[in-house]
Amino acid sequence: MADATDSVDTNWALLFACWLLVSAASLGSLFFSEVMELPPCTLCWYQRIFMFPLPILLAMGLFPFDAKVVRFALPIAFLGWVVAAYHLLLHVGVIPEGVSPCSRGVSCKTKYLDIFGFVSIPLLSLLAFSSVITLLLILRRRLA
Amino acid sequence: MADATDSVDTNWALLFACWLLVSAASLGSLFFSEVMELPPCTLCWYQRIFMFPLPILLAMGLFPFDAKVVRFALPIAFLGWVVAAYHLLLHVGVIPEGVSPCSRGVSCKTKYLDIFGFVSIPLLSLLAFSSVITLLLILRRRLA
Amino acid sequence: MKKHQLVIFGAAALLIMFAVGGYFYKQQRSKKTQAMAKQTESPLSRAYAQTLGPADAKVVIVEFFDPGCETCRMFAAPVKRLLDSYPGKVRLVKRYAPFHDGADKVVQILEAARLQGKYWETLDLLFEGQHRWADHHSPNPDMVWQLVASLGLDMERLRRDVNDPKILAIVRQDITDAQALGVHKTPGFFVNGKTMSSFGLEQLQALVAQEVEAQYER
Amino acid sequence: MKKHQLVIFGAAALLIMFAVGGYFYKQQRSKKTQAMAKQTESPLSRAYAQTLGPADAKVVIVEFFDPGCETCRMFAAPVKRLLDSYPGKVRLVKRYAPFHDGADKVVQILEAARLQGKYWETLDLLFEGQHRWADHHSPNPDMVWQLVASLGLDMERLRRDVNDPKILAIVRQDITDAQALGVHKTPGFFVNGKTMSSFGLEQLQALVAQEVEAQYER
Repeated sequence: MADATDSVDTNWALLFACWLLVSAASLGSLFFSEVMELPPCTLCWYQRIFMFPLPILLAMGLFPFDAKVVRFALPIAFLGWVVAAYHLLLHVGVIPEGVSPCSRGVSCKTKYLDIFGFVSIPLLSLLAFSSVITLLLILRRRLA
Repeated sequence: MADATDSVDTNWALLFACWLLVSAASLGSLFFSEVMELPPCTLCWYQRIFMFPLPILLAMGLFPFDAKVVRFALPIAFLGWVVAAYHLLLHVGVIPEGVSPCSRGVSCKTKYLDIFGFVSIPLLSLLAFSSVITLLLILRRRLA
Repeated sequence: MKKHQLVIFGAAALLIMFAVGGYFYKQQRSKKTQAMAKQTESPLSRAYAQTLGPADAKVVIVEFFDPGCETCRMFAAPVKRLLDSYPGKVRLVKRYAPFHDGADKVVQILEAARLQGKYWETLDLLFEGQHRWADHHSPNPDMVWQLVASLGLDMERLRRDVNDPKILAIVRQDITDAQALGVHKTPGFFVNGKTMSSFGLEQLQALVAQEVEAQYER
Repeated sequence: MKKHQLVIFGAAALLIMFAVGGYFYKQQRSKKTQAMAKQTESPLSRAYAQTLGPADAKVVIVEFFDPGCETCRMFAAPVKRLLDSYPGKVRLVKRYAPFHDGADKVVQILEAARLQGKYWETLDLLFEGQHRWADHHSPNPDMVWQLVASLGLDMERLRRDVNDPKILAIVRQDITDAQALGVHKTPGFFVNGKTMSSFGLEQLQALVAQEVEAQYER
């Protein structure tokens, strides 16, 4: 190709993979709430807070390719990972139930999805955040 | 000051003002939900999705100062503005009620706050998003 | 492949997966409810429910509604007109999904009024005065009592009947059925067990027209 | 001033404003509830409520609870022990905030059992079997009937009493009062109208100890 800036190199491909991942995770979350009509609990919303801005952020870093986006996206993804990990621990019962009062609305312990007996929504969320953080860290090391 | 990178110039001050604004808006939102215990409606959550990541994002742009952050923050703030504007129109009744089905949980038309008869939560949100967009646009022009 | 093509292709692939997944999910759910609509007793068909229109109509609209829901109020008149436009062919079944706080008590009053043969008058009145008793902040079933007093009902009997175990059982069964059918919003419509692709009066009219054609004109 | 000092100062200022604002807001609310606690009839004090402990106790714990709430179950025994540790000085008032779906029906059963003098036995049993009837997905009041059958209650009378207008009025009033008092989570405690700074058993114990000291030892 004559135009070097429009040909795909490995770094761009990594960031693109990252973008695909967070876009898929965001759409998956919307699928649960809008198509399957499962009401999101408060912890789900906090995970959405740290997931939904990522497709926009990473898209901005793809055109033109800008390595700076990794630095801006990492802390957001990391906070999402923390919330997802907490949610999963609460879900499987590692964090003892009942330390917090019961409130109206959707309980964060409600198990909506259950594939093969262990795949739950918080687990999917934690996997998504872990993957995006891994990809971003690989990218950061390559660019350093 | 001997260390030039640690002295405050106008651009940095503008970005800092921006950061203060989004941090105050985020804490204000948390005050409504955690201290006053007003349950957030779905549209409130979507506004939080586009507000809560901004303090983190802008803080990353303050140390070291990085003009790139403006480009990354603007689309997120803009989407938040759109949601806030929609919420306000719904709230004051410009968008006719009843076009959407009633659902369980908090109605987005519920008026919790009412200062001087017109200051509502969606209005505060729209003001916050408008101000941050204005500041970011000023900063972008100065840096162009 | 160029960068922007890759991104457009990726976004399109994700959106198509979302749409196709959603289509199949709703398709699957619709199959279940269509099967239910053919049974005489199922979450979708309960013998106890109030109906409007001839029993032999081949098109049955099941409506899950909440007397405190504004959108339900707005759908009441157009749905009745819809029945009139296909005389003898469409039947309406009223079911309850009282999601608003206190709405279940209002449903009990409505069912008690039904025992005195004033279901539709009471429902019309409830919708008419909805803005007064069904404020989202503080639903007020007591105000409903003042409202229905004007209907010429035997109020003493009404007050006794609202807590009739049969009426409580109806409300409980309807709520359970709504949950089983995935009705999370009101009004929730099923036309011969089929649901609308998206929510709206026009979509409902189109679905009814389609079902009338399928049942009567082929 | 250097950049990082400015940011630290800004963050600190915002957080202090948040904390001070929160403090004054809660302070304001606490003043209102403390005034209510001194009245004989207010959202905080209702003559109809079930109590435990002597009527002349100067420290009154008002607990808003939901029989379907796990945390309420976990607080039941420790709160009773708390009463025992200050004999004659503390009284417990049980109020309802049935936020879980179907929990209001369970409250009605509990109040009906109270008419037969078996309030505490029924409550203990309800908490014991909570995991069976109060699943978040599908709360099952019918299973509660099977559960309470073992208590030796007059079941026929119980079935009649659950729909007693007086019981319905109690449940309605408690829900209204909980809303007025800003109880959005259960259990919600007020000790002589004062609330805990943060939620927890230790905080409750500390608050009770403080009130006992204030009322009896000065």
